[in-house]
Amino acid sequence: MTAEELTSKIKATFAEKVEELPAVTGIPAFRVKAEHLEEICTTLVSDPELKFDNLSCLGGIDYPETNEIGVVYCLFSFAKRHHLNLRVMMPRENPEVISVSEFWVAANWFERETAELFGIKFKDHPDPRPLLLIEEWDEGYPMRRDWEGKDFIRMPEVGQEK
Amino acid sequence: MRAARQVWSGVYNLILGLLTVFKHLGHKAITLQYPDERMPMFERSRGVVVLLSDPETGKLNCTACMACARICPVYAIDLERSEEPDPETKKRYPVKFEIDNTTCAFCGLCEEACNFDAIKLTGKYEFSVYDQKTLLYDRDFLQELGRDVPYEKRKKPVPKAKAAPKADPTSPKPEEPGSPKPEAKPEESPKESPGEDKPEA
Amino acid sequence: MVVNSSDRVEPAPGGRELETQEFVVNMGPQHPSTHGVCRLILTMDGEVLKKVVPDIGFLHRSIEKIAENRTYHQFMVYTDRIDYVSSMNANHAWCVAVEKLAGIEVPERAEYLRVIMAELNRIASHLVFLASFSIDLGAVTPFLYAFRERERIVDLFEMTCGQRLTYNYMRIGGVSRDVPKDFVSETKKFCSYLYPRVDEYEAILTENPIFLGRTKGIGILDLPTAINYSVSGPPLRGSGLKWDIRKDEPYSAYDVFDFDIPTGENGDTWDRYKVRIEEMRQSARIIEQALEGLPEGEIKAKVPARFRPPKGEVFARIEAPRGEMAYFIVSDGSTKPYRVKIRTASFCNLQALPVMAKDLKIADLVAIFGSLDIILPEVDR
Amino acid sequence: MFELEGIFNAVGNFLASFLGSPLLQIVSIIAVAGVVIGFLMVLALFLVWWERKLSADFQVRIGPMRTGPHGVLQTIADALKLLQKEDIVPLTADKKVFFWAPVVCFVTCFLAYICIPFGKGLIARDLNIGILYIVAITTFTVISLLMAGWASNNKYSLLGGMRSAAQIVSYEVPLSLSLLGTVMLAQSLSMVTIVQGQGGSFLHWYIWRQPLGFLLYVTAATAEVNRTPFDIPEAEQELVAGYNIEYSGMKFAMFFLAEFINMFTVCAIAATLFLGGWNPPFEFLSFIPSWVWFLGKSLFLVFILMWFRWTFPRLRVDHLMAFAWKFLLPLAFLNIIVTGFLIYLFE
Repeated sequence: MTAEELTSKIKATFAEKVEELPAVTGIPAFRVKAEHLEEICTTLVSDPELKFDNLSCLGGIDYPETNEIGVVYCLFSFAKRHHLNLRVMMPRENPEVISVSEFWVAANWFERETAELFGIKFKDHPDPRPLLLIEEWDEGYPMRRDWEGKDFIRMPEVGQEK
Repeated sequence: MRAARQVWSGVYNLILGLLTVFKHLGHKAITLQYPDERMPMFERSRGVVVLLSDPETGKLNCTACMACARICPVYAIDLERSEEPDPETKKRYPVKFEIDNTTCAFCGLCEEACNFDAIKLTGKYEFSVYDQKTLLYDRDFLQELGRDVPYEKRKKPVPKAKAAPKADPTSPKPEEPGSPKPEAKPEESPKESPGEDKPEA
Repeated sequence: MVVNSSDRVEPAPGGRELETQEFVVNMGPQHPSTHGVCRLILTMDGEVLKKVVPDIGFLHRSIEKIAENRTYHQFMVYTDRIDYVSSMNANHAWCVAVEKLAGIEVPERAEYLRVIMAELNRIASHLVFLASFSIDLGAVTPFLYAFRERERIVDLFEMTCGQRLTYNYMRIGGVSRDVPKDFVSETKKFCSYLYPRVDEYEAILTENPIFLGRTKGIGILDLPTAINYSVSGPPLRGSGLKWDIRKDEPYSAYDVFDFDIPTGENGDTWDRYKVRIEEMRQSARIIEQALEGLPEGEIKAKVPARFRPPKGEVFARIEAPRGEMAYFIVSDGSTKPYRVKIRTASFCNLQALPVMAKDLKIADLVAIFGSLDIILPEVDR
Repeated sequence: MFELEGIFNAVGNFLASFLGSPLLQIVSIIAVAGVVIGFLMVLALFLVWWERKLSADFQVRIGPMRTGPHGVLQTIADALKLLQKEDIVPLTADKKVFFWAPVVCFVTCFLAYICIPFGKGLIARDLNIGILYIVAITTFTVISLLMAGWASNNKYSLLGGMRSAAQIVSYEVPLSLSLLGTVMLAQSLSMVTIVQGQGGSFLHWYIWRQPLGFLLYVTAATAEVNRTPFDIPEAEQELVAGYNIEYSGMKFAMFFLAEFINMFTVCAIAATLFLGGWNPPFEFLSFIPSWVWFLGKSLFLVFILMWFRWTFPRLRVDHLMAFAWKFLLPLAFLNIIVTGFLIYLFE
């Protein structure tokens, strides 16, 4: 399916549950509310025309200015050869979203990584342990934009943008 | 019958493997006896960073334009420029030029950013020391290292093709309110440096 | 000849069954066959694995955080360190992503040079795989042979860009330097030298009955599972999917070259090995074609040193030797990326290890782990 | 001229001239033991060096070069280094067993040499049950490996010890059976008689009448001494170092040297039983001393084992057992039956 077809198909299927974003270099992008995610993912996986069988990438993104934190899902379909970019935006205090690892097992580690680096809670995650950081890590969520750690030094700006 | 063929194929392939390995007996070794023999380094090899100096005057080519310090991804270059230009060469020079080899990634970006043939990555790779502090190379040491390093002086056509994208690193300088002087430098650089080099060559 | 691990000797009538106990073995972080610092927590019943839990993060350097703190040019140096066995491909992925974001046209010669370098690096990476895989299975000699050939590739790289491991060769908009004079002839020589060498490895390993016993039917990963686990690269092709981003979503100059995508049938360890061996030959074919058609011209588009891509987002992926390598970049219009998410193949491939290794022997685990060709810095980033 | 038998006889006669008979017995036993052990130690050091050099050559490397010409003194340097190392005993180890395991391993590997004929008359004791004795005594190694694996209190070494026990016990059976064919031909268990039975040209060697037996023996023997492709007890990539993972210093060196001596033992037995022992291949070559022939043949077999090691991948543990019980054992029985039938037919 081409990007335009996919965009209209998604809009038709989910109506006001999705909000179209500017395309990510050709890939249709949509913004989804956290509470609709499970329903949308179910349709994305099972719909014979969409058939998103592969989670290519999952990552967090943080916007302290607008007090938003989000999860970006890069989906791909081997069956139909099309891409889709979904994102869920939440307030930065206690962000919580459903785990998609029941749809794509690959999400398991991606979500564990995002959970510990961004502080996003993934509900019903099958294995909610920290993945990359040490077990006794208690210095906050390092990938948030405003994070300050005791060993973290912002690199000096040598002669740049003074 | 199938079992027999399987056994035969197994035996055949075992022997094939043995013979393949056996063929290598007596071949010349590909390894070297390191401290006694050394691999010749390629001209472009990126090892220790050195500062190049003018073979004629013996002065550093560096004008402390900060291009290298700015591009360095690991901020290994600590650079301070002189207040006054050198009376002989009429150029600014670095008062302090330190490269921290413990963080240097030998990426070669500084060499590419430089418009004055001042900094170069050489093929030297043996600089292990017992004390980490001695890996902080200061200006004089870097100059000493670069004394015998041959380098091709930038000729006129080269800056056009190659330095064209590189002319940009210096162009943002006008934006810098802190250092108004370098404004003139980017203009001088492609012209001046070959001009200086010609008499020497 | 295969003894089923589930075969149990029934106790004699009236006798009682011997009690056995499961025990936990820590394989790693320092272990000869974990290829870096990875810890596998194995629950074993004798020699049989009951549960495998990979524990990663020992090499976590937070490269994504570093990326937010570096300019687009500077981060090129860090991409080398994500996957140090195939730095050229990591460089390439970053270039492709940033160029897509900023809409930079890359000169044709640069694209060809990138393809040549990426494919040479793919061969080098697969040679490292072959070396470590054979040593995992106990055959030590192919290790040295593979590294002998890799040495020649690395020499070609050093000749061109000056480094042997972290090349930092590509630049946004092109490549850093043109190739030296004798690069083309040397590379051609290398390609014709490579084919018989690959045959040599195959003579030692491919049909060797011991090797077959260790790899055939071991660690089967069926296609639906592979896709669901986001497994990519040779493991995915080994499971039978004819999928290669170079062919299916061509980037750089890959659409002009003619090459085959090798696939496996069963998705076992042997198939993954065979796919990589075949890919080496195909890569050599691509290099030969690229050298033949190498156009003259510029090697770098004009990209300012204070490069500011437009505000926006990009998701770009390439086929690295280990599989799909993708960058998701969010740009806020400044010289530094706002957010970089690096999707690496090893991260997803390693996740599938427990499925493949279940109820097999500890020796099989080593073979499967080797056949996934994990690079730990790429997993932890 | 270079036959050592005369020298030893002369020394014996010289000692006999001033020692009483019982004293002579003791002194000669000690002397013989000293000579054999000394020879074996030098041989083991040589074999370690040779293996390193040979593997380097197979792998287009150089190998040790620094200590002595072409690194010949490398193993001695290594042994000295190991001697100086701290002897580490794990805290939770079974200390006594941990200590005795390498000793048992080291001692048993020498015992087989009591009845291996190094040359004409060069044999410590020509036992009339020679082969039976050797087969029995070499199995002792498994006890030491099991001891080492158990006493270290390490999961990897326990797995290694268990593996080696299973492996050696399994391979002992086809190994012994493959020797039986030769014994049937020679009608004797005595090593000397077997060698004498192969006198004359090389056509009289038992390998021509026992080709299958020879192949079976070499295969089983490779497994018996834990060498690749059968080195699963110490499989580095799986068990790190197997049973000897916790050993360091001289204890490790004892395991290490014992391994090489064991390798020479099985090769010496194969040379004696199948390749005519000390007999030259042609009559006219008999001016070359018999021990040279014996050593040459044994070292040739050692070379083959090393060649195996640097070519083949490692078997998996269950394949290994299946190979012994389902493949080697039936073939060994077949060999015995065919041999017996042919002997009955021709004699």
